[in-house]
Amino acid sequence: MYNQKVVDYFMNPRNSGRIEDASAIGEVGNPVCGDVMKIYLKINPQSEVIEDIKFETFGCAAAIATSSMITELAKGKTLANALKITNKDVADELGGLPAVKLHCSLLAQEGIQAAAADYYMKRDGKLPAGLSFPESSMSNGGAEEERFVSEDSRAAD
Amino acid sequence: MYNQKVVDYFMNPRNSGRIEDASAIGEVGNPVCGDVMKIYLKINPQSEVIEDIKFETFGCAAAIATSSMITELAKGKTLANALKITNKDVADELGGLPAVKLHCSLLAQEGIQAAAADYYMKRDGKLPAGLSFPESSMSNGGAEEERFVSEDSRAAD
Amino acid sequence: MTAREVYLDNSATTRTDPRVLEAMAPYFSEKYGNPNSLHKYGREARAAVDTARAQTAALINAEPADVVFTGAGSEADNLAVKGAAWALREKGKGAHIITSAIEHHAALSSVKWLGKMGFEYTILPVDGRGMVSPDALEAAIRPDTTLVTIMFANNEIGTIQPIKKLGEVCRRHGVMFHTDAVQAAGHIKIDVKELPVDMLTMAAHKMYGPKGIGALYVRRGIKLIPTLHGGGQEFGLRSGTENVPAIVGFGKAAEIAKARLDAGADKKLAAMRDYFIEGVLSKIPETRLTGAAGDDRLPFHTSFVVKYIEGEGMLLLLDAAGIYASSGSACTSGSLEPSYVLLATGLDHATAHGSLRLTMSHETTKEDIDYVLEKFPPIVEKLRAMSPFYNK
Amino acid sequence: MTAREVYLDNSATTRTDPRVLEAMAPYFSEKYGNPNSLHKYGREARAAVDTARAQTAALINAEPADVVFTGAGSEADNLAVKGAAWALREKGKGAHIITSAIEHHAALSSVKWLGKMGFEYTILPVDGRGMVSPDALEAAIRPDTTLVTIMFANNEIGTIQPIKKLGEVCRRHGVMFHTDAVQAAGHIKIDVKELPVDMLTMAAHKMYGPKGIGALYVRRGIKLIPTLHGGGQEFGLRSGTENVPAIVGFGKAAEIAKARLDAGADKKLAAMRDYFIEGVLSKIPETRLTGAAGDDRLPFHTSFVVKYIEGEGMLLLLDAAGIYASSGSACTSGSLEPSYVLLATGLDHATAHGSLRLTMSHETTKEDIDYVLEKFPPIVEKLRAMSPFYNK
Ligand SMILES: Cc1ncc(COP(=O)(O)O)c(C=O)c1O
Ligand SMILES: Cc1ncc(COP(=O)(O)O)c(C=O)c1O
Ligand code: FES
Ligand code: FES
Repeated sequence: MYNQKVVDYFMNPRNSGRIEDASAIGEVGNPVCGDVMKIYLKINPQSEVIEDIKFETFGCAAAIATSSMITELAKGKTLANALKITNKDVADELGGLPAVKLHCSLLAQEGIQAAAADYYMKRDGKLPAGLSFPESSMSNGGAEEERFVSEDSRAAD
Repeated sequence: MYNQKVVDYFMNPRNSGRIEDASAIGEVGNPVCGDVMKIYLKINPQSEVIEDIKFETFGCAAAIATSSMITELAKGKTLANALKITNKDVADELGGLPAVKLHCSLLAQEGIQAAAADYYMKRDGKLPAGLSFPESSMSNGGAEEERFVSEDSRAAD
Repeated sequence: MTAREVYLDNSATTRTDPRVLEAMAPYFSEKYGNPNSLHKYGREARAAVDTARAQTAALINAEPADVVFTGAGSEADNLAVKGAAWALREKGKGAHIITSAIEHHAALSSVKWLGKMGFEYTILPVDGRGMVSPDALEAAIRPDTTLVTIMFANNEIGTIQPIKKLGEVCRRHGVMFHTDAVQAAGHIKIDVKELPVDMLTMAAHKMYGPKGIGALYVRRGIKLIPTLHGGGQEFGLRSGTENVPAIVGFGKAAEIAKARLDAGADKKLAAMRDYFIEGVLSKIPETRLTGAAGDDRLPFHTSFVVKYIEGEGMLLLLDAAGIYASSGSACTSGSLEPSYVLLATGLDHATAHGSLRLTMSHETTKEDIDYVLEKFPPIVEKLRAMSPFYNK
Repeated sequence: MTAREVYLDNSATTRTDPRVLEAMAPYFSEKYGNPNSLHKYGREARAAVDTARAQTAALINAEPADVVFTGAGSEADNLAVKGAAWALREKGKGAHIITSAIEHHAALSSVKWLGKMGFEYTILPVDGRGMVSPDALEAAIRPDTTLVTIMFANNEIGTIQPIKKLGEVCRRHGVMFHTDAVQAAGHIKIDVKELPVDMLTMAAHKMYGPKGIGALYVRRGIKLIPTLHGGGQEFGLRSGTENVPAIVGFGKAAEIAKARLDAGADKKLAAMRDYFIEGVLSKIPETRLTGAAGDDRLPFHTSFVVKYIEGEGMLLLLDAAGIYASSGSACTSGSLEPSYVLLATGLDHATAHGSLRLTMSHETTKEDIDYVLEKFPPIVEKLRAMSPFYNK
């Protein structure tokens, strides 16, 4: 169900692991499935460029692939620019995700937001205007009795 | 579903046709399926022996096979003895019939009865004690919603 | 051994086309995965199902996502009729269903079962050719009517209904329309983009595909309540591990059928059918065609009533001659009534008992037909000679 | 290309045994008749179905006339649960059903659907090994309880229920007892003459037979209301043209399974299972077996939870190594919850997400297992290295 690029980013994860002396750490949980992602940032205090970034993810293959992709996209960007990366950007960059797996890419977007929030809180004691700790509001659709159409509806055996 | 003997008695019917100068004719209808059998008897007025017997049947293969069998069984018997032949005798003599086809053999038994009744009515103007025109009371079982078990439940296509 | 074998019971079931079997074969013991598994075996099974769904959909010009595979044509009828009736009643739309007197048991018994569950229904009559009248349908629609189910073509008498007109009546009144196209699909052109039908039933084994697989076309946006609950396969509408080989076979059979239709093979078959009908009627006196003729009849379908005798006897004697036919006089499900379909067309009981159906395939040859035309008349003669009704 | 391919998803579906396929083959394009036809093709199809019914019945020591073929295991569950519930309610016996928390969706969703139709139900909990307690069952039976449905063995965790004891409780209270034996049939000995079960579900594709065919054993005298209405095939309990090749395949698979069981092959497999479990638990720290062990576990079944990581990742990496497994952490029908079965055994969400199921077949070799034991640990290591929960 995953395309080759997703499989590659899952199989050969970019930037997985920790940064021991991270400038900031973001941790987010996916309310849909309970999965968790942690993002570690090493930020240049002058330029606010993300000089190093690593992730740890407890989640599905899509979660790991999108984690790996967002670290690649964010690395070298300023924090401000990294915050502009949406979950859609990540999914697009991976060549698309199955419908039921779109929610997974939210972890990546929110992971950066959470790390940025951690960075500003540590530095300024408050968040800059417009930035907040992410709080997802996605809900899980698909009542069982209804006709359920999806490109990938896995079923029990 | 029919055994070889039934098929033989159907394919090569014994005593089918009419007797133009019959001593008696019996005609019976099967209340279950609407099928009809006619039996022609040539009876020796002294001995009451059935000297010739023929049948005409509008019915299924089992009806034709049982018609053909009862004419064979009855031929040469006295009327009184022929009247002792039951539909079960006929079915047994044929080596058995499928469950749904048991009712067909009733035509044969009742055909003889009807012909005998015709004979006595013509001769005496009344029936001897104990003989009546046959009236079957078989009913068709198997309500559709119920579990229906039969060795041969043919179904629609 | 008989000189020749002529299988003329294609309305009952068809021979699986060897190309279909070949397409299915790898999915038993090589690519045997469950399409719901994530691994390689599962993915190749899923891909096969996707391809087959597209092929099956293409036969009726539908979108793949609008085709649901079921375990039989009967099951698709049950799902359509019960699934829509329950769903529409739940929405408060009403609980009145309309059907016809000559539906297959799968639809008719579903409607009658719903009758026990508090639904009401109307059974429309048919004329002597087995046709449902669009006007009669219109007159039967009530404010609480939610669903109409009328078959595309009849299995016993081959009559093709005026589906477009019937569907238009339903559209006009905002009533859902299901048609059982088990006998029609693959044999005549069907285009759900042109026809006003909401649901349409097919079965692979009536079109040179395997047994045990049906399909229901469900127009986008229609919600059904499943009749088979479980793991949620087939868009949640038909649970149970997908029957991958059979689905693949359906797809292949649909592909072949479409190519045949595009090549006009149905026209050729219809010409042979008319030659056959003509031959039977001219060689056997006091015999008539049941159902409609010409374009209103399935191209592979012939059916007759032969007066003074019964179907079973004809079947057995034909069988002995290597000719394999069927009869509406046979008991259906242990009942001994003659076919309700024939009775609905106005035949009396005795005449209906003399019914015979001879349904061709694309493998039937003119030599086969001529063989039947040679063997059949003396068989009728033999049986008539035993009949108390026949005036020799 | 991978060095080796090891299919370990036999709880999802099995490879059709080539002998089974060979038995089925003639019924597609040679002996393709409809068993309800009177002619030669019909008769040979009927004879084949009769033989297969006898073979299938023999596997569980039942009478042939007590086995009904359906289009899937799921369908047999639906027929048993809904068919009995409706029939018993119609007779005024009550409308309360008891089931367990770890049933397959086919049974569980059927029960829940009946809940919407005015029935009441109780869902029994299970212990840490996935066992239903006969005492808890007895306590849950009410005067209006008509039906209990509890599976023979679980698909996700391999636990075999104390069916005899559960059945005895039902007998004592005059309650009908259905068991879903889809995972058990053909793999462990089942004798319906000894077991107090009234209905029992099987599916061919879980025992080296074809997909798309299930069977329901129904003890003599039990009346069910059919869930699929139509032509009245299968004793009126499952309408639809019989899937002759699949039925023949079921019969052959049952015959082979019976011979294997008689030869004690299940014992051999159980020994390999224990070697496998032992290997996984010793090579991968912080991993546990889910479900029961020893004689209370299906002989071909292993299942684990691996802490700190999720199932899907393991599946994909195993897949890349040619090892085909499954996971209860996968979404079932689009839901993203971890398996309700694992949660019912008391696992927390995060741990349940780390589930992996490796189910063997009779073709699995010790070399296959050793290959898995070599490849699996580094895969876990790799994923754990990415986990925020794992303490390196
Ligand atoms: C018109 C029609 N509808 C439905 C069916 C049911 O199909 P199946 O027997 O494959 O379930 C048939 C044939 O049996 C049919 O002829
Ligand atoms: C325990 C159990 N019951 C029922 C089923 C349903 O069988 P099927 O998918 O063949 O309908 C399965 C497998 O899918 C199962 O494992
Ligand atoms: S399912 Fe949880 S992140 Fe993908
Ligand atoms: S069915 Fe009428 S006599 Fe046999």
